[in-house]
Amino acid sequence: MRREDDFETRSEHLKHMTDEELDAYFWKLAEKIVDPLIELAYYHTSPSIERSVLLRMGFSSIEAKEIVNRIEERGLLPKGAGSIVLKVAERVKKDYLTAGKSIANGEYLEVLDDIAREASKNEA
Amino acid sequence: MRREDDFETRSEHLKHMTDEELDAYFWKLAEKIVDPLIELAYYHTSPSIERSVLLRMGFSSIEAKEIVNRIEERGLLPKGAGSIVLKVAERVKKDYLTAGKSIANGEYLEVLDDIAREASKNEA
Amino acid sequence: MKLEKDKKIDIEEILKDLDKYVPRRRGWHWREDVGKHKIGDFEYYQVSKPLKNSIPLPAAKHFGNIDPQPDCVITTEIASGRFEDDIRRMRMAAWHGADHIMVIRTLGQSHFDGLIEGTPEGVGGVPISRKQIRATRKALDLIEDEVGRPINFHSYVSGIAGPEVAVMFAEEGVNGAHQDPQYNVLYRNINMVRSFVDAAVAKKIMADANILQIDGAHNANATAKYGWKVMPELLVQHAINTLYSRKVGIKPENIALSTVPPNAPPTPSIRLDLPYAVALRQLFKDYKMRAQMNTKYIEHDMREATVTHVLNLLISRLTSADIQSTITPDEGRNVPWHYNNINAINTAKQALIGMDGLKEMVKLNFDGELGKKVRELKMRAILFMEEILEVGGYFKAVEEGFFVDSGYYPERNGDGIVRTINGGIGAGTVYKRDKDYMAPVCSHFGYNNLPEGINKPCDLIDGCTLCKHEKIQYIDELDENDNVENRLKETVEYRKGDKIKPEVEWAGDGIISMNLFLPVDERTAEYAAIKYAEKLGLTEVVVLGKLPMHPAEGTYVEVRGRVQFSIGKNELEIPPQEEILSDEEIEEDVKRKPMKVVAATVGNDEHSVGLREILDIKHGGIEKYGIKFTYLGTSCPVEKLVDAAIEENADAILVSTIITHDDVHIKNMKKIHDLCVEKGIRDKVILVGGGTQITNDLAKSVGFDAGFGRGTKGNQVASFLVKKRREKENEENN
Amino acid sequence: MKLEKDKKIDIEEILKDLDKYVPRRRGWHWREDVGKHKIGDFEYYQVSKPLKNSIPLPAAKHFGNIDPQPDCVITTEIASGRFEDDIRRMRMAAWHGADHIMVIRTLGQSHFDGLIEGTPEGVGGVPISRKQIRATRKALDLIEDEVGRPINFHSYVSGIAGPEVAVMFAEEGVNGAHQDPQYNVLYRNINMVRSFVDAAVAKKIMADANILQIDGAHNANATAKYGWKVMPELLVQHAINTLYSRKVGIKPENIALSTVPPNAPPTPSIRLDLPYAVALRQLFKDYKMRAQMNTKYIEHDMREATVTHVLNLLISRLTSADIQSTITPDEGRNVPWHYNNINAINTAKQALIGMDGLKEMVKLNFDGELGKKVRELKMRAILFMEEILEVGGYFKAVEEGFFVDSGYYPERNGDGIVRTINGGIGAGTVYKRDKDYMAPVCSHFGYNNLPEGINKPCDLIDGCTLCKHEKIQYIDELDENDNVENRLKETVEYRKGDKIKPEVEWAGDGIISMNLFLPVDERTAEYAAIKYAEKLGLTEVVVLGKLPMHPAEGTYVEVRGRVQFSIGKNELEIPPQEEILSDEEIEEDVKRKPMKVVAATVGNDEHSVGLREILDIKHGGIEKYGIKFTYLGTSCPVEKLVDAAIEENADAILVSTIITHDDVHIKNMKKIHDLCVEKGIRDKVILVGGGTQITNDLAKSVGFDAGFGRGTKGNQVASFLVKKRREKENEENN
Ligand code: B12
Ligand code: B12
Ligand SMILES: Cc1ncc(COP(=O)(O)O)c(C=O)c1O
Ligand SMILES: Cc1ncc(COP(=O)(O)O)c(C=O)c1O
Repeated sequence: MRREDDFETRSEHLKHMTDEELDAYFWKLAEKIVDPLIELAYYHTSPSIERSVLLRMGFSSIEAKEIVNRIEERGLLPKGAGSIVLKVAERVKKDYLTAGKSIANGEYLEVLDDIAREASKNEA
Repeated sequence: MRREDDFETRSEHLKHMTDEELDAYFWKLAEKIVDPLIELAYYHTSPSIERSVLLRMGFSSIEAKEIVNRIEERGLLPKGAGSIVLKVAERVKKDYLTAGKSIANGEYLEVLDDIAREASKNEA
Repeated sequence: MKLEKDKKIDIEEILKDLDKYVPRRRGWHWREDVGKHKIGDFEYYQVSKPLKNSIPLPAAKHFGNIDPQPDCVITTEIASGRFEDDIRRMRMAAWHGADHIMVIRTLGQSHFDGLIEGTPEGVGGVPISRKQIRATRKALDLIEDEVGRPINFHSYVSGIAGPEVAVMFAEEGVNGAHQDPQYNVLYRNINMVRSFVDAAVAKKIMADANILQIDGAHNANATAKYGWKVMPELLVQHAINTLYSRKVGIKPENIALSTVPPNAPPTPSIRLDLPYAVALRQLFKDYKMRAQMNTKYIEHDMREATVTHVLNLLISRLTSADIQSTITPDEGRNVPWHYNNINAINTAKQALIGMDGLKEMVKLNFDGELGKKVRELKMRAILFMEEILEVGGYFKAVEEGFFVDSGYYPERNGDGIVRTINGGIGAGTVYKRDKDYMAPVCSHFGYNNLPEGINKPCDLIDGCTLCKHEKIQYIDELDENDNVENRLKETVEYRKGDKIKPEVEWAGDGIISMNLFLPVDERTAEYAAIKYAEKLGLTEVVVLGKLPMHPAEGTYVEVRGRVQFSIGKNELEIPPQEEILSDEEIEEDVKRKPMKVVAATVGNDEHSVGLREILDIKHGGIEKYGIKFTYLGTSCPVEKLVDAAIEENADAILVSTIITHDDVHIKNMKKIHDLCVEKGIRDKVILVGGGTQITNDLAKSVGFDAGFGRGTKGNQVASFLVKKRREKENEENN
Repeated sequence: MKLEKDKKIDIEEILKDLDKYVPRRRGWHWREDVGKHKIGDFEYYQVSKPLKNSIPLPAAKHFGNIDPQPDCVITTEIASGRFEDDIRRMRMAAWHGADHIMVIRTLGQSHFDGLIEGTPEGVGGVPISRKQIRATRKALDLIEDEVGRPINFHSYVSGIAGPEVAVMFAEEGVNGAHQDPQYNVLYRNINMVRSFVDAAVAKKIMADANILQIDGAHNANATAKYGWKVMPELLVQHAINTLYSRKVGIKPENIALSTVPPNAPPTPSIRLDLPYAVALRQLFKDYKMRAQMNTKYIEHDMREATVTHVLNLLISRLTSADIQSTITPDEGRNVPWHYNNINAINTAKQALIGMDGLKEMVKLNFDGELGKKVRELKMRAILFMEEILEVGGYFKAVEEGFFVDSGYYPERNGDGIVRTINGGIGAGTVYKRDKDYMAPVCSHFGYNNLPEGINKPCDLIDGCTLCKHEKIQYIDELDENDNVENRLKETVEYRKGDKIKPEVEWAGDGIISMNLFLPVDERTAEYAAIKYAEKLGLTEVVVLGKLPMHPAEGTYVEVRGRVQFSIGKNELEIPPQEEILSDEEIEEDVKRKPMKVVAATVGNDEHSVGLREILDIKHGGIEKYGIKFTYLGTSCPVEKLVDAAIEENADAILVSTIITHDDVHIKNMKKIHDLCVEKGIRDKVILVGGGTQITNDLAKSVGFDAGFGRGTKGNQVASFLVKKRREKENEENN
């Protein structure tokens, strides 16, 4: 889009404002722009976010990557990779670090599949 | 001479002055310092000054140097090198540039001596 | 491990036991305000705590070697591509006053979907890996102790792996980071939904780790065709990131704006930049300002870059700066070289200290143009946001190319950066969290369906790495060939051995530069300069910059090239540094047997200041020790000086000769020596020369006994005289 | 004679017929004020008439190559020792914006009792002789025409021959001069009575010739141990000379004060210098300010000198400056080199233009510290003068060592410069004028017993040289060996022949400098740097400066040395500059046969600005000529780019590669070439690379058809593409 500088006419409605009013209005608009973005972030996640959860849980970056890949493939990322790892651990009765490492190494994939199946059933 | 910074006490008499008064006083003092110097310059001359006169009369720097030396040796500088050259020219009936050049070359020294003798007679 | 001032930092030592290293502190550190404060003879208003060890500005020697440190944090950006070389550079930087070390990341890291591990070599920066960060933090911890001031370590939490990087930084004690989802969108073409979603988590982690967050708005200045036309948009970019961070939970004092004076001469830059800087500081008064210098207009010319830098620093002093970032003056021509980091730091230190307390004497004048422009900028930004909302919000605005358009908004030029909501790297990788979404860790942002009764999420896993450092997994190297150990082996002889080789980026790179004025036109000069460098034996010669002095009269050229050899320390004959006698010993000896010298500046040299410093008691000169002197004044004929020495039966002749044009200094010293020989006193009298260009070697080469250069002190000269006299006495006795 | 831009000034030609040369004008010239004024996109408040020919700042290329000239006159000081080399330097200086060329005099000239004639070589400056002045003025007259602005030529009317020098300057069209009797007294030990008496005549001659007179107070800053403590005295020195000049008859607008900000960082220099600058401008509001930069604290470090220079320029902009004098940043380390004159001029131009109109936005705040300090300085100066009068006037005060004492007056340290009324050079040579004293010339000061009826004194002699130029006597040379003709013969091959040799002072001097970072301590680095320079073949190697980066990690060293060879122009292979087709011709050809290119920044390179300038019609790119392009964005894999070229059947691939670290740019270009060969399209497709570090040679060396560097324009690329396509078509047809 191209447009000439129409500042003079376009800013008519701002000219009467005091400096304080201008500043306040600036922040009000900013808030209107930012609020929906925050809302979006609040309810969404991503592979990197989930890997960051796994890192915090004590997995290495290599493990985290593998684990998230397998969980994402099965559509389970919306549940949180951390919670899935804990679930698997519970089911296979291992501590979560061992369980997670195993997932990274390609084990317990069937457990993941189970969880995925149950989840889609729940949703339906 | 060594002295500690006694500005605070020493400047007592200036503190009540307005900015304008201070500035005016500054220039008044400057004038008191400069006036005697100007007076000195007004009534004195020097070899360089006299050479500068000769330069302005059309002599070369080499000629001017020689001429002033000869005039100074004879105590005639207080009369002005230019006026002496004119006097010599008059006496020897040459144009002053020719006369001056001759002085530079060591001619007409007797004429200079004459003028010097007359001058000292006059003074006495 | 502790650093010793006179020893190089031992990189191999740093790398040992890294798997066990725990950073000693977290979070950002501001310089300590010490209030109005006297340092040396001067009172300062805007300084911070002095350093324990530092290198002052060269001119400091005139002012008692003071090294006042400005109030604001000073940044240096380091990016050699090898962190092992960067560490040495950081140490140098800290000694000149930098306490914010920004490490630039390797070229493609923003697009790297995960963490990098090991220590591969970088391009345009270093790969930010845990090992690299940990080693660097460990080194910085040692350097902190050396300079006596906490050093902030900083890199970027951007790109497609932001949340992971944030975790690693929090774990490893990184103190500051750039984080701005808009950066990913505009300059890295990362999907915008992904960028914003990731950013919230990354910011939350930073918030809890007390990491200072800096935004990325400065990139628009560098990118835009007309840097100064994006000012309204910049206010908007700052607002979006700032408010986003705020809402995620970062404390206002940990949110910093990355702001650049958008202009440079030959524009009337201050009049354009100042209203912008003021508008920014008014609107964002609750936040911190990281003032960066303008980089857009840095060409090859270091002088030009320095002047613009100082004008940028003037803006900081006329408004405010919490962090003063420095960019190297060689930014426009290569990967910054070692010493140019230091140059930029010194420029900031020097100018900020020079302008200390400026605002006590100079006020912003809001009555005229300034006030008007400030309001106008704010209004333009407001209009920008109104239109964002009109088109349907941020994402829509990006799709419509609002950002980095080259028009002065509301003018629009239709050349903004366009990204689509479904486009870019990582598109389609964002998931809505399910009702039962759960993340059993601390510092997590967003919806988290934790079991009832759980207060601290990581109780579920018996502590997360942010609470229990020992849970962190350390990976050493993944690549057998491309790693620091291999690289270090190749340079060991330059770092620890006997070989000396010049460098500008990496140990042993062998690069030097040369400056030539060639009295020919620009094009000829360029080729002639390369030819000269090659004939002098340099390889890979590259022209760094050219400045036409006149289209026909000549051109100044800078070239760089690689030297093809190294030199061994044993090849150098370094005369041992004269050991200086104690004041008592000198006085003792002068009491034992009185000493007398004659002194003058010779020839037509009228420079007496240096010599008088050497002579006069008032200036700490040799008089202090009871040595008597006859000062023959300035422009003294050499004959007169030698005759005076004979007449006074002097022990020594002290000659000052400052002017060196056409080697008069050498010629005059030679004459004095020859005269002394001729007159038969050479054996009796000690000949000492001094002046800026005098060295001991030079003086000796013309028959003198000693020579003293720039910065000589009276005690050095007195000590030499006493020792030399003793020597002569001994000779006589034998 | 007229200068041609692309031809060197012909010194031999200048020297022809000098005996007949008459300067075309007399008197000083101020820059023309043009009021508020638009240049390019920007409005300026403090600029003067633009130049006809000039070289703008490097960054100007971003702003339409504008070269705004500040309002004030800009000085450069030139002092190579050979006026024939200085002339070339003056031409360079004028092209960068200097219009006040100060020529420094040779070392002993102040003590030379008379005029120097001929053209002997100088030391620390050139011997100021009529021939030298006339040749230089003649050259400057030509240079004036070339740049379209009058150039002020300036030297000193000091020393023991002041009145003579003044006459010669008036005769030869010198436009400005330093004249201050106090200078002779304090810094040249010339008898004080003689100095003041001479000065009156010298000043009177200057007054009538409309020569701008500058005082010598700045020397006290340079000389004093604590530059900043002499501020009260400086006000006094300025006042004495100013009032003396005024009383002799110089118009106030021709009286300028030579003033220097006395401080430099690391002191809080602005807060110390600003009150002084303000006090001065208040007291001397009727006079002109020649603001000189501080020289006292210039060490070897050019960066440091530049920063201080800019801070000094800030003082000028916060107060005022009629003349802005520049000192070269290498002042502290050698006789200033060619290009450093230009560097200093550019710093002044850049900073003054950058701070154009500063006072519209920033006001001095007299309420607090500033107002207080201004008053205090004035009072201290007043007290100084009170005490001068108390002790019996100026001469007595000098005898008592009032001047250049290192105390902050009224504090006194007892180390001032002492001269006696009967001492010094030329003592006893002053004569009281007799009653019949007479001088039959114009512009004479003082008692003059002219005959009655004479109005114009020189009527007595039918005109003096000031009225009748033809009466001036011209002396050519006095010394058979030491003269310009001989010197010129030695350098003719470098100036007019085929040989190219670097220089810094004199034609053919062969001096270059080198910059090295050595990872060792300062002392080792110094000797290692010398060794390196010697091993590279330089002789007479001298360390110019050292900057410790860290006591152990390394030292930056600059050395200079002499190259031992010269190169012939025929040794250089300079590829002919690509001739650019006209816009019409390009358009024509693209119409004849459509052209299509694919383009991207490759690898991980995100720098798109440059490429888009080459592509987009909005930025003057190739699109303008009808060339179609597919832009594949940033960080494009090379395979994708080549595949796109195949798919689109493109005529050319345009690659941008800005990052050069570890030669990625070279590697990526090579890959593209190889891929094209592999995929069988190399014959069909034209390969063009671009980026800051790309040269045509480099691109060709890796198999590309062309490479374009910094500052490329769309038309160059379009022209190349069209020509190359034609070439290919021709080849196919054969
Ligand atoms: C002050 C100064 C002046 C003053 C001198 C006043 C005075 N009474 O001394 C004035 C204004 C008169 C002046 C005049 C000129 N100067 Co001057 N001046 C300077 C300046 C700014 C500072 C010098 C100084 O005082 N430094 C401080 C002292 C403490 O340091 P120092 O001299 O190095 O002394 C130390 C050591 O060298 C050593 N040392 C020195 N002497 C001795 C002797 C002995 C026995 C020992 C043991 C040690 C020793 O110990 C000292 C203490 O640490 C320099 C530029 C600069 N920034 O360096 C130019 C400079 C020295 N001047 C220079 C020149 C050319 C001139 C002039 C011709 C004109 C001009 N360009 O200004 C005239 C000529 C004067 C003359 N006939 O000699 C040049 C010299 C270039 C060269 N290397 O050949 C310089 C470098 C400036 C330049 N680049 O043009 N100058
Ligand atoms: C703007 C900029 C950026 C922007 C780029 C935005 C964008 N969309 O382009 C941002 C902020 C994103 C950025 C990021 C980085 N940058 Co950057 N950046 C710059 C900067 C300041 C200016 C470059 C510029 O736009 N110049 C203006 C244009 C018009 O000039 P140009 O690029 O030379 O183009 C002209 C010619 O070269 C030629 N040309 C160019 N391409 C082509 C192609 C063809 C076919 C032809 C015919 C001609 C041609 O014609 C053009 C018009 O005249 C420079 C520093 C400087 N002052 O130069 C650093 C610089 C280029 N960046 C650099 C680096 C290292 C980086 C980073 C790694 C981090 C950092 N240090 O900042 C990241 C990495 C980005 C990446 N992955 O590539 C280095 C490169 C060092 C080197 N030589 O290896 C530089 C030199 C700064 C430095 N010293 O650190 N950067
Ligand atoms: C917010 C932000 N992130 C990252 C970077 C650098 O990014 P990268 O590591 O992608 O080169 C910058 C550069 O200034 C930035 O501002
Ligand atoms: C008034 C004055 N005269 C002369 C000079 C230079 O003098 P000289 O030619 O004696 O070196 C200066 C130097 O700044 C000066 O200020």
